[in-house]
Amino acid sequence: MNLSQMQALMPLLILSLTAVVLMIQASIKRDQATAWVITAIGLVLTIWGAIYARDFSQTVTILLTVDSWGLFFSSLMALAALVTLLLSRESFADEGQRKEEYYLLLVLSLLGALVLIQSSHMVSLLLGMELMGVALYVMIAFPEKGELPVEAAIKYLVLSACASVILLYGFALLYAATGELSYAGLGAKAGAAYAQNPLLILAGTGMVISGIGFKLSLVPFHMWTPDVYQGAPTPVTGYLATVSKGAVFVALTRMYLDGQLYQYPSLINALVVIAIASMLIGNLLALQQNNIKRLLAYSSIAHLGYLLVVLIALTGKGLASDAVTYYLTAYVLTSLAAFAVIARVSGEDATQCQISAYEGLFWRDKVQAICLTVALLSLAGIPLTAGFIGKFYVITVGVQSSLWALLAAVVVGSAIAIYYYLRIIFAMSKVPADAVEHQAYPGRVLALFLTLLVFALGSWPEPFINYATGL
Amino acid sequence: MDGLNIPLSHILLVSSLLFAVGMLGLMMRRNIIFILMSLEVMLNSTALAFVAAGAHWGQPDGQIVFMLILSVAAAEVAVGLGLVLQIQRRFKSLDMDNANRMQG
Amino acid sequence: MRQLIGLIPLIPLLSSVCLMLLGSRLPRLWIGLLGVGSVGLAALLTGLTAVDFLANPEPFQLTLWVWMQVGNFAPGVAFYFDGLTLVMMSVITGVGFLIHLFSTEFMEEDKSYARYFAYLNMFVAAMLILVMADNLLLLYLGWEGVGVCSYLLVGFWYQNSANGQAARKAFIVTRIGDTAMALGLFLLFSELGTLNIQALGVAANETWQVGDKLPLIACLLLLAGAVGKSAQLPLHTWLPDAMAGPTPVSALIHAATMVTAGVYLIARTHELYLLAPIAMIAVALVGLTTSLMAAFTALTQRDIKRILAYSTISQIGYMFLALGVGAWSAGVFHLMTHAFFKALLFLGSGAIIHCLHHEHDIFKMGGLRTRMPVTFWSFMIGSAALAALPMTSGFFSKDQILLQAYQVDGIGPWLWLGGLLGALLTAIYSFRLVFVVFFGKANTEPDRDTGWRMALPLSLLCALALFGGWIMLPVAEVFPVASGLHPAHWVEYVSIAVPVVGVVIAYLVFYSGQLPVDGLLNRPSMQSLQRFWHSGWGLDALYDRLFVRPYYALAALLKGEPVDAVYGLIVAINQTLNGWLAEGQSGQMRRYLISMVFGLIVVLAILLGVF
Amino acid sequence: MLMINLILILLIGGLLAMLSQRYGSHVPRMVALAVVLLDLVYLLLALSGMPELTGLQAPVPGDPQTWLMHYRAEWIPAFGISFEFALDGISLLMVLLTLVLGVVAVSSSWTDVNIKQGFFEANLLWTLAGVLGVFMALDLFLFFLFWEVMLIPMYFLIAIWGHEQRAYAAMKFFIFTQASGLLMLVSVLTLATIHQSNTGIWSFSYFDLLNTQMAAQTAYWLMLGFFVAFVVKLPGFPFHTWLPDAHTQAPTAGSVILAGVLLKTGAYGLIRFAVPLFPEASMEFAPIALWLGAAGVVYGAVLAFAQTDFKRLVAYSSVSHMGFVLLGVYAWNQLALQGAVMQMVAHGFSTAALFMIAGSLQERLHTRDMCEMGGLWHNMPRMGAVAMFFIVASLGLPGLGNFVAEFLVLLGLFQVDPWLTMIAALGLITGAAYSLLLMQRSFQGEPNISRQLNDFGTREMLTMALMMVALIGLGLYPQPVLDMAQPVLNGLLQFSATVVGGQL
Repeated sequence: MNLSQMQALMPLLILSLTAVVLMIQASIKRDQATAWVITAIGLVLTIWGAIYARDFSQTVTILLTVDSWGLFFSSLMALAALVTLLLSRESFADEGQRKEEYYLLLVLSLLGALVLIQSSHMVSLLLGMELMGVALYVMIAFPEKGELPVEAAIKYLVLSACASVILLYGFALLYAATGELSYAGLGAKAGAAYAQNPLLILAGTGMVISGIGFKLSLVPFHMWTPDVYQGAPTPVTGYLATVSKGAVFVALTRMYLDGQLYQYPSLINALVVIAIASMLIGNLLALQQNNIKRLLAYSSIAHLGYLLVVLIALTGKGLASDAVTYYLTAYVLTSLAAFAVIARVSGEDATQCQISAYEGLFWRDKVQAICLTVALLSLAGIPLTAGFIGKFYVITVGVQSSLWALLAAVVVGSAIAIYYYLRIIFAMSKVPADAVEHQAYPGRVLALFLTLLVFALGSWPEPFINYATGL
Repeated sequence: MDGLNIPLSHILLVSSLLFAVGMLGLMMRRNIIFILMSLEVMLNSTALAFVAAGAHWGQPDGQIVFMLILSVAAAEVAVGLGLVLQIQRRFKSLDMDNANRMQG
Repeated sequence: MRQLIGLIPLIPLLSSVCLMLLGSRLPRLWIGLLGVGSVGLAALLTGLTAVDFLANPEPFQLTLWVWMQVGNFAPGVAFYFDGLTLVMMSVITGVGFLIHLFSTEFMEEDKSYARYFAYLNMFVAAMLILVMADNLLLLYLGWEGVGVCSYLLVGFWYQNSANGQAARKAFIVTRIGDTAMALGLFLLFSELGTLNIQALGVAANETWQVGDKLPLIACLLLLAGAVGKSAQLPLHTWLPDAMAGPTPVSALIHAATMVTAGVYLIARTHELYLLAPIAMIAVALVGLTTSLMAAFTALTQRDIKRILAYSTISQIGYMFLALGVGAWSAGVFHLMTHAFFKALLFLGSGAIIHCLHHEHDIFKMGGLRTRMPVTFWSFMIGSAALAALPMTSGFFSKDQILLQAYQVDGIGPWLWLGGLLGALLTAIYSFRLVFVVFFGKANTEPDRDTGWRMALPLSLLCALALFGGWIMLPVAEVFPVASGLHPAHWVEYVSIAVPVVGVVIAYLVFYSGQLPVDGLLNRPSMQSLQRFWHSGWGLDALYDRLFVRPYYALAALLKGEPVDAVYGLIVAINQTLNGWLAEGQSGQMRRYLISMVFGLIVVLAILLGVF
Repeated sequence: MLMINLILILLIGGLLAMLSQRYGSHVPRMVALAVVLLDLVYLLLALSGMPELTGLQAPVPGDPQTWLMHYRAEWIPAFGISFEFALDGISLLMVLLTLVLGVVAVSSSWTDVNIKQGFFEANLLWTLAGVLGVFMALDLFLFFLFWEVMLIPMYFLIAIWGHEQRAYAAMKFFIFTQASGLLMLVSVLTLATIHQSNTGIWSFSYFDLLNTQMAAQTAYWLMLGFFVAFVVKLPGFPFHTWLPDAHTQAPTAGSVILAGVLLKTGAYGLIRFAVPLFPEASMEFAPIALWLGAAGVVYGAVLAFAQTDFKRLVAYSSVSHMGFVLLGVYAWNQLALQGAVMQMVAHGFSTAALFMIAGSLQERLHTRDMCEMGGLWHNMPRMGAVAMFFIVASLGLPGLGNFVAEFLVLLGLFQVDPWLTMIAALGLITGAAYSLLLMQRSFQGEPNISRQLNDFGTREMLTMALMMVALIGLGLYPQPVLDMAQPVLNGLLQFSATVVGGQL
């Protein structure tokens, strides 16, 4: 383990350090304000670290590959965590003073996510996923009163544990078949192993896909999503939607490429089925949903479906991998923007999550309303927003590898999706009968900042596209 | 120890049976405690598979993963039991079928 | 001088626009002056042009501008002037002027005096354009223009929605014909590559042989247009209802000018018809049947204006007959004379209605001879001309038609016989009118006799109706000359005698009552026959069943927008699916687990190639 | 640059209008009016500066240099996407129409907007901006962008200031156009991808994508993608059902823009993209399209006849009229195409005016139900006369614009398919039926004397006069319009002829 490797691992080290500092601080004097500041600094440093480490891209041991692609996502996830942190500050204002643990958990779960992003080995994947997950369970259950958080947490715990086990068993089978645990080795040996004993390989990959499918909440492993989204405190929901899913998808992409999973047509078929099901069922589920958090949960199912289209077309560097980068980024930023507004408008009050609570928002708080509108339009894939360029990528990739069935699903799904996104926008634009009292929500700056990112990414994508291709 | 060299397939069979048992338990039991136990069973089935595979290839990796699994299981259960207390406090029962406040 | 003919339609148009824009602000006198003066001026110019033209009868053409040019389709806003045009123009402006003058008194009390004259002037302008157009597209403009004006004037008293109904009926029924005519235009252009009437004649003769199919189709389509405008079978049903308009309007539009546009059209395009003998026969037959049908109907009507309306239809039938047998000039001649005496009759009836506070039923009148002498005499003369009593204007024109019809080889005599029957009926119903209205005992008191603004036009028209027959039409070189030889003398005598007989019958039946027909008429069979005639041979009811009601039914059927139902279905499907899926989200963890396991099994199944 | 300025002026103007709200609720409309007029004047000045405007030379579809104006700036080089705007006769016509009707729209909503005036005018201007973009963008990506984006302000116009069922109507409008737009997006991207695989370079430029080589089958499907998107917007049978609801529920200005301008984007798209990009496929498809057009003409007329809601009737009349455009485009010969272009302009004016009348009626009577009207001529003679004018215009009275359009279309269609022409000609009769019914039900009949209604004022009369003059001009001397479109259409005809070797 030489110095340059240490430098390569900079973000991870910084995060771990932050965690340690937090613990020490807590043991010295419990004060959530300080803890908050420490976490904030830690996250900012992590972003810096991610940029810093780019010059030292390399594989660190067999477990981790540090490359600019992963580092980009590391910084993105750190950014997401930072947003979560900012949102959390107000969110639990009424939660008494015992919040340091929350920040600690946030840091730890981000650490897990970063490991996951850079993992090149089943073990690191497992560690990252579990670290991220276990911390997340607690974050979900963190609010002290109300039944929903705990219910959400326990459901998430049991189900995701089950998913992890399935994943693990898949690994076990692959290991049994090839004797390799690293993606690369797997990819190298799988071919031969497949030749002599396809059963193990296929069953293994199948279980791996199912396990990961759960984390990505793809149909039919999606059913936990709405409940957890709804039960979890809104900032955590945002975190779950962005960091956890994003990191897992990055990991999946790595595995898919390095493990050369694209060479099994039957696997592709399975993915196609899952993708189509996710796009259609996800959108259909959201159609008449009145709880905005559940609605976004369902829409996230559909969006992961769109992403899967790109994954299916993926066979190495090229347009498809750019598509993954772009779509994921766009999706993360858009979701963050949306949740930034929802966290303010709905807070932790379950009743405020109903769409009806958003009626007339335009006239109550223009900024928040416009931010949410842009976010929703971006999710719907309307031009000038990041979401549109994302859709542009998806369709182009689909066309290039002529995945017509999937494209049909994309079109149908998006058509359905327009309806429920518009329902929210319409509610916001409703003019209330009585005179509107202005009711400014905090945190406009944050929402505005994210919205601007979404808008910029959609209306001037050239720089980012070049950057993404450079990764 | 050439007396007993059980072919990998047999062990995988056993482990998969264990896995199935755990999964059935997961689907059938309503009490959260038993659900967590079923999870343990499944985890162990995977552990067994890893160990066997490691032995098959004569690598240490299998056992290492086994230990990792143990720790993961510990973590999961620790959090799980913590939540069980909360559930008991807030739902006044451990029957997971009652925990369906969120629907639709 | 000749460049000035552009002004002739322009003047009424301008005054009409003026009246529309600031009519409400002008005093009545000014409105009257503007309305009448503009037409008068137009008439004056026409007169001057006529003098100039008759001096050296040389047809000429005046292009104002190219209307639209797309490829070789370049109809101009251009006028063509020849004898036929001259005749039509003089009728329109001359009779039109008199009727305008008449109107100033007739419409005195009406609130929307200005609107009335605006419409009327616009009509004159449109009609002039119709007859002056040198290409069929511009003609079509005038054609539709007069249609709209007629719509506006029939529905002039819009407060009573019955009038609105009548107006719409008038427009839509004629629109059917117009559409056919438009198709004819398409055909002509795509076959001959021009719509200029003169050029069409030439091109048609070059490209087509007599008896070809295309000219036949084209002529039939044009005929459909003419039939619509001129209220011939089967599209005549609008005209009787159109009597809802003010009476001078009926006189001008629905007797003297617009309804004869069809005749003008066929006469104008006679070169095409000469190439399609079958079309000619069709024209003749349409004309004859219409004239008989209308004559029978006129016999049984009680409403003075409806009687005149049906008689108009019947007289135009005569003109069609004339055209059909190739008696072009005779047809146009009858057009002119008919314009004189029918305008006279309508104005007369207008005077009666005006003075009898809007009484229409002839059996509620009677004995007006002494009280309204001017009207009486004008009616006398008018009816005489209508019945074609010798030496009246109507006599000359109708006589020519009958004689030439007789000469058509083959069906000629039969046409002649039909014409005679028509003439007989005409005489009967026209004098029935006279006797019932002006003789016998008075039923209602007129509050006054006509003022000079009514009397003057009446008397002038009387003169024309009497002596109009002596006018020589300058249409010699427009039409091919009809065969000069004369049929046997007895034919002439019969044609002269028949109307007289008719008048005698009318006298016996409706005046002296020496010929008791009541017994005959009261037979149930005759009753129903009368009812049948009275209803205009039941055609209105028939069309109502065949077209109007089905159309309403169709509209009612489609109102629910069946197409939208499809999209509604899609929405419904989505919603039900959503419902089912939402059911699945029961919040029970075990279900979620089951779906996971199910998914796992499916994935494995696919991977292991089970399906 | 000019073209971008045109759009920017409107965008910025919209912002100003929104901000100007705070200076009083009557300020925004003045700002809006000023902005649109400024745009119009700016364009006219710029044009007067161009000597070669007259005749507009002969723009070759494939060669931007021959066009009146052409502007191109890199936007997303990675995909060969650029800000490419170009102007030829037809686009210029449409742009002028848009701006003129923009003025009309602002004027038509002068008094009847009573909430959020600022935001209202802003949306109005932004819609106009989007439409201008659609008419001038020649980069397919950019075109699609404007195509989608212009819907959002329109959506707000309907959703916020609409009538009873605005939610339903706005949603329907948006989903129809978006869903069809997705199909077009797929087609555009597929086309670009094919071009990329043929030539190795990414480009979305119209001029590059013209005569892209591809399999006939593929071309057919792509053409369908475009066709559906455009026909939904046109709207053509059987994709028209969003229109009656949208028109009926939209505020007056919304209806004016929607009917006057937005529908034309569909027609424009057909002429500019659907046919030239896929000539063979279009030729193969033409018969079906023609039948759809004829069906639209008749169906729209019959349904218009069935309505009792003033605006709904006019809406269906639009369906009928735009059917003629579809016929004109797919008859694809000079006469018919000229007719189609003519119809786009004439229908813009006549229908806009009718919607404005409907709006003022609703403002005064608070109903659109014609059963509650009748005899309004007595109360409002001026409005009655104006209504009469536009009704006879819309039933195609010779001497007014719509007649020239419909006559040319049918004349051109007759060369292609006489029998279909007969069916379409039924539209003339049925058209008369519903138009006169409209007049009868609303303005004629037993007047309600007790009603106290104020007649059209100077502002309304001026606006109406503007459109009347326009229609009369188009009807009696359509040559300027025809001349503007002529070279473009010739170019297109030659182009398609060279590709498919003959008539469509």
